Amino acid sequence: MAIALVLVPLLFASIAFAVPSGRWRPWLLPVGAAAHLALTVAAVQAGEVSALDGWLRIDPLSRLLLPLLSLLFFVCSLYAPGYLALRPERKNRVFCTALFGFLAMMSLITVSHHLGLMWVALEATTLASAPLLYFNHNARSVEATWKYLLIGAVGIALALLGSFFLAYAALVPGLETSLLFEDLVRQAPQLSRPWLRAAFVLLFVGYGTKMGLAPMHTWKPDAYGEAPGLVGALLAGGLTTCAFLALLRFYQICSAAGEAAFARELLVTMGIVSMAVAAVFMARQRDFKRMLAYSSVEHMGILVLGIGIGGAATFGALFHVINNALAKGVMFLSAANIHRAYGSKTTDAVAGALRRVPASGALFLVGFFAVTGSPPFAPFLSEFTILRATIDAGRYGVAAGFLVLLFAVFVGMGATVLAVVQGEPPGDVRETGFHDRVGTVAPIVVLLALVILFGVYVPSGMSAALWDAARFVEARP
Amino acid sequence: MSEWLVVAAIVLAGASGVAGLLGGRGGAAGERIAALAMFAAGGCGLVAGFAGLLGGEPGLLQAAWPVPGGRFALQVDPLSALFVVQISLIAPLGSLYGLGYWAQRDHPENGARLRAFYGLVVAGMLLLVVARNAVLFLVGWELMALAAFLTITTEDEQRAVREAGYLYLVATRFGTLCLFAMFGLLFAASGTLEFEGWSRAMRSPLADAVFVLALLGFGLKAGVMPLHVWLPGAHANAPSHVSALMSGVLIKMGIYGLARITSLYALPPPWWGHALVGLGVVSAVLGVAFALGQHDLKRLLAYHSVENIGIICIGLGVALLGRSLGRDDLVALGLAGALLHTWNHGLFKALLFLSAGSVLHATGTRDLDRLGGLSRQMPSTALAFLVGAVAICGLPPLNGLVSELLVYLGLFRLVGGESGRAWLAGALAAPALALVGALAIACFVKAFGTVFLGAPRSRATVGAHEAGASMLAPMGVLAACCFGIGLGAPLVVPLLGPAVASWSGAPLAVPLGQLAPLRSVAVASASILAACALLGAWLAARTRRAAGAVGTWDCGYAAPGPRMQYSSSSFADTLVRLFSWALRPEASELRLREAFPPPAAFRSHVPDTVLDRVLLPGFRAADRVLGWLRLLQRGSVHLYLLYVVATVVALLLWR
Amino acid sequence: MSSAVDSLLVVVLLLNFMLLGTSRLGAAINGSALQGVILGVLTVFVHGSFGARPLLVGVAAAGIKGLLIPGLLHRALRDAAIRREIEPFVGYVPSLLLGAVATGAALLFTSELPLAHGHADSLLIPSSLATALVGFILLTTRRKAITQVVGYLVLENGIFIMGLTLHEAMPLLVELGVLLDLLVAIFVIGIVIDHIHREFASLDVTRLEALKE
Amino acid sequence: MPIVHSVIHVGLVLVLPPLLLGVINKTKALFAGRVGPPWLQAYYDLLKLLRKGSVFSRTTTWVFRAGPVVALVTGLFAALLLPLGGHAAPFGFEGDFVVLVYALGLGRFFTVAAALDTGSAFEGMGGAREVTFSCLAEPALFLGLLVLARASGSLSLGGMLGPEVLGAWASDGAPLAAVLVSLMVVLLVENSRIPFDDPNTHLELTMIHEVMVLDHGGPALGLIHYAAAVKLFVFAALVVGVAVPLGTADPWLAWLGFTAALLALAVVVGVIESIMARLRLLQVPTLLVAACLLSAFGIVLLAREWT
Repeated sequence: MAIALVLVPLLFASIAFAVPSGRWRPWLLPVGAAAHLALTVAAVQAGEVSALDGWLRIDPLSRLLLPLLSLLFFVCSLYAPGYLALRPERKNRVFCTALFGFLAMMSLITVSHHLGLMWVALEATTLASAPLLYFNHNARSVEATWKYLLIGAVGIALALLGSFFLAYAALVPGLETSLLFEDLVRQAPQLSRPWLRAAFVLLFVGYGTKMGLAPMHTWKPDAYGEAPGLVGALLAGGLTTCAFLALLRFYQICSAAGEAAFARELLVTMGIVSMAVAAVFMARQRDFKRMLAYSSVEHMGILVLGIGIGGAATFGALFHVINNALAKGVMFLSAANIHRAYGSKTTDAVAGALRRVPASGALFLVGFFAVTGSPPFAPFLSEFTILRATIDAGRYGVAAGFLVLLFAVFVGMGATVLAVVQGEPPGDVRETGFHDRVGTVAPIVVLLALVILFGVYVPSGMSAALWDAARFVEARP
Repeated sequence: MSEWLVVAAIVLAGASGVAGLLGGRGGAAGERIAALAMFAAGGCGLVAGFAGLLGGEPGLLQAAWPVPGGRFALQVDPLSALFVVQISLIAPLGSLYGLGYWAQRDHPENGARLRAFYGLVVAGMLLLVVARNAVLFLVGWELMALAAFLTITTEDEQRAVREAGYLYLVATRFGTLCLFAMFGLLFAASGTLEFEGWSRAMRSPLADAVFVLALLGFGLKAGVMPLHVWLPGAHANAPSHVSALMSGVLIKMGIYGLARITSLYALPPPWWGHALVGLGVVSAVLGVAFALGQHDLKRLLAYHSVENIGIICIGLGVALLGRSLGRDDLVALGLAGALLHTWNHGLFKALLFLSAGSVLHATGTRDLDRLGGLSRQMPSTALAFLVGAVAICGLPPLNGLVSELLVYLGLFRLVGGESGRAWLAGALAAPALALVGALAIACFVKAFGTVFLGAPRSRATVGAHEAGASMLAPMGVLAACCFGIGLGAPLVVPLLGPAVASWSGAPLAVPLGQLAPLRSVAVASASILAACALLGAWLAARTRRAAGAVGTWDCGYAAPGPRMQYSSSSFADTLVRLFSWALRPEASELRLREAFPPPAAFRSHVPDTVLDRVLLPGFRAADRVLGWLRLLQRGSVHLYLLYVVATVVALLLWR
Repeated sequence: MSSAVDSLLVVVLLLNFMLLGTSRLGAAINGSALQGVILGVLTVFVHGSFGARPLLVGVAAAGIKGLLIPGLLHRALRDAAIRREIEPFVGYVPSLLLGAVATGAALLFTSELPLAHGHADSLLIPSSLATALVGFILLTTRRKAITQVVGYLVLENGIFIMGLTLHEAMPLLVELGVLLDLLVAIFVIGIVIDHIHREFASLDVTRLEALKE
Repeated sequence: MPIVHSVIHVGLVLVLPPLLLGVINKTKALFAGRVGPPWLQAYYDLLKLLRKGSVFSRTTTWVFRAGPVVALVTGLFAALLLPLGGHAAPFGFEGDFVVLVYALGLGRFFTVAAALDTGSAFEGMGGAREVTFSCLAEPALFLGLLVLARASGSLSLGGMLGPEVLGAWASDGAPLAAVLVSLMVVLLVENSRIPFDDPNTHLELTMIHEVMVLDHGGPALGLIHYAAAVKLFVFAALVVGVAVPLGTADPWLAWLGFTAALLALAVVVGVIESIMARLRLLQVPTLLVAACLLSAFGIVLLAREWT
């Protein structure tokens, strides 16, 4: 079952590569995504199953994140045909193939329990997303892709070095080294402390780079700024979630080895640093796609902070992974529509989106309220849970910092979003002939409906999965 | 039973606008459905509210709500019922007013949207007032805040509206974050997010922090002086019936919040009472001082909301002092004064905003210096504004006097009976309240005089016509309510008894009737009214055969022009100069150097000191500092790689 | 056996300094290729026995790092038609000094850490860290895109050395996965370099600074 | 018996006020060495005005007619709240001082509104000044009332100006003296007497009260003059209540004593008007603030013994 999750998208990738006509290929995406979604639902129902002698296993964490990734990809794939139809001048053969490859690797990451294999999958996602970023084929997207590749590759290399450090930490006391997650967690208490801590630092920086945590976030604004909205949604919702999952794995090993205090201190500090950097770069930001990238940096900071606080905050952080992915999806896709409608991304040329493209403008504004954690929406619940746990843990300084930075981000982001959404469309904007179509708006409405649903009613199945995952992350097996 | 009615009201109010959205652009039907639905919601709310006020033990409607930390718990206890009544009275009137003021045919593109969000604001308020769980409260709170933002920015093609909207949104978010922290602290202190679970929490050392955060969060929504920055802009730029709803009811949610949180404390430390009274005095005095300097009618009314909130805070402060000094009479008088003033202010401020709205609707301008002599073209609006003005200054026949009298009695009893430092608050607050009363009279005579009396100062008032029936009816109802409370004080004030009892936790030792001279005030108001009517009739009869229409004598001055009349800035000039230490008025200097000076114009303007002198420069300075930090992202790949390596090295060394 | 390993590792360290010192791109590519081949040989030596697994990994590593990747880079170099690295940020002599400091730091770092019984005196761990640090220096100081790729390769080689000590932890499939990833990475980077060349008519990375705050 | 006293109270309120004006003018005339208008001149003016016809400007509305009416009604109502000569006020209750001040406020609101209604620059000027100075006078009045309330321990005017004041003079005379002076200043400001405003000047730029009623004529002007007199009576009764706390030994003697004290106060006002010149308008606020500080000082003195 787990293997099928990886092979089916690869199969679709090859079909997509083979299909000659550019007009029909995009429709493969929804079909492949639907198949993957069905597989996921079946895999999650099947419960604790493992394959390839323990290498692939569906544990509580993957049971939580796999449906999220698959659902996000499915909605984005519904958006893709409408979007690609608007861009007939761009060839989409490599684009569709890379998308399916991206989905395959993401599935592999969530189910792989062998940390080396997980590393290979993550490296593959970086390579698969390179052509996605380069879809616009202009000077700026080349630069964005180059930076993304180089920083990503260096980050991933560090992660590999970290994995080797971890394996070596088992070698020092003479244990039988293995990168299998279960073995590592079993051997955790005997691992040599210095190597383990060095390993965690390297892994944190490595996978932190892929997540886009500050100060390793520098590639994010360029990459998300220049990529099409669809790719931005997938990267911000999917890839960061996988990198966060990888980080969670190593956090589990660290806490199993009794080094939780060190890991938590590191996570909380870097969480606050990321939120601060996001707040700084969000103020007076004129490009609304780069603004979304910084918002993603901020939310990664919140996730890491949540894990660092522990207890109910872990539950909050895991819930926030879901909310963040969905809310980011809404923002990126509506931003893409607005970008198409105005042909520009900066607030100098873009204004009055509510009048020009009413549906996308409204979704963009409501998405902004959701992303910044306003109550009727889901991100509020997770952020409030994290805040509650932080204060309950007596860390008033961190809680105060958390709130001040949330406010700073809101001020910065609000200025940009309101400039885009409100007012009159500038007179000289050239007529790009783009207006809201069902194909480009319905998927966003689906995502937003989910964000509102989870804000008002958390289905019992999901909250059970969340509690299992939280206990799994916290528990000492 | 009343809980179900409130739920019905919430659903009806929330859904009232949706009908309008479906009704399509020209949908006049949508308009009427929305108004009808709002009236139905108001009806349910009124029944539930009065049931809650008069009824005995409030029931608790609760259901599981599968949200982390959330529980669907509603209760209409007397304190909430009081606010439910206020919301359910003013919201329908506002929506009825909207039919005429913001008709769908005049505003096809944003009419339906405004009604939809107007309904959501009302729904949000109703929800937060009866919520008994922190998460539910916050959902209601933010629903109200965001929907209010979307109503304020209805006409977002104008730059001023956008700026006011953004300022409001940022200020509301700051308040909401303070509430997040407050509820977090309450959860940490008591382990639960349920309101009734918190009374145990109050002995913990966090109580002071909770109070400060409550003051910040709720004070900001109420518009207490240093946190009032968003209020003038938002009220001036919103459509008038939205401003009426906001200043009449929305800012009272802050007062409800303060009352609810302070009611959790059995023995609050005295500095809380002093802080609230101090803030109240500052808000009242500076609020009315700023109002005096305004040229824009709706900004003037907005600053008056700050002043009245100050009076309410003084009342609440007296109640808190009463509780910490163990004086039940102070608690009763202070709180009854505050809560009654909340009702009264809701009524006469909504009346004033609605009449200002009809002036704006008729003349198209809010600038006092271009209006004048409107009472001839708009007699009913002029009368409504006059009733509102007399009520807001707390003058006898109307309701303002009753609530201010209760607060005065609280203050005088504080000074009279107390030794120790507590009397200081009373000794400072009573004269300040008197000063505020006099300044309010000055400000509203100016407003009433420059808009409705004298000769028209510009051509703006030429085409002015009286407002339609749908706009006058709500004003009539509100004016009647003002008279009702003013003359019927002995019937209305005892209604507050249960609310005061539920706030202080113990039943009232001395009923409100004995504590405050309600019957005498009613008799006094009635007698003044009757005497004026009699003497007026006599004078009218006596001067019926007045000589023909003649120009104003004006000491025989040959050709007085309308521009020579006292304008809003000249009328308040001495007072503005008296308060110039706080107001910092700006005026264009007139330097006449040469013999025949060229024509010059004089313009004076009173900026909002807190906003324009403190916050904006502060944000600009912070922005400059951030400017340099932004250099970190200079675009070179090498630099970025260096960051990664530096982080690794730093973390390894830090280990 | 360990003496042969140490001597090969010394050659690797020397190659590091050669890479830091050279200004000709062709020499840099060949240097990294040589380093790759040595690593392939090292895989067999470190394992001690000529079993099927180390032999296969060794040959694959040598093949990919020694032949395929340098071939790609030379083709990219030929299209871009540039020969020499213009003045890097730090200059050649300071780069060498930095390389020396890096190697010293690696030695110091490993001496501080408790080593497994077999590696107490061997050069394996310090040389892997040193090579990784040299890779970083190349990445952060050179202007040409191709030199940065060489820097990345050296970094990978350093990590590969570290991988040699953990033959049980890294099953064959994962080992090959890592090498395959490296190959695809360089392939994709090659395409991007080609597009950079077409877009900017030069491979000077400092030209790529349009995206900034 | 109290019914008789209430009747006398109402009688005094209706009849006595114009006489005060007569006494003041007679005193000023005496000082200036002229004969001056007869004692009852104010009554004659009133009767003359009530019989005359009236002229109303085009720009005025019903508010113009309502001004004098409300001013008179509120003045009379305020007078009913005050205890005269130790007798209980016909309509006293706890907190009646607030209703008194705000009733006078209502009168002021409509007088100024009527002034603005004419649309002339001079009336506007008068209105602005009237409102400004009353803003400073009211806090002084309230501080005074605070001291009285604290000294007499009662919250109703009946208690504050009643017999307890006699005891209060003994125990804390200084604060009461300070309050008396500040109440005197408030009386002079509110009734536009010399140091603050000249009642019978003809230069519009210097007037406050007179300029507000420029355009009134006939019966309306009559009502205004009568209302001004009643207002003077109210403030005088307040000052007398504090200055001369009459015991209630013999009610009739109390009434006589009160009337005498009232007339004596009128003479004092006349003397002040004769020996002082009108202050520059910008000086008035400073003097009023001084009055406020005086009564505040009274409170501090009172507070000395309980803290």
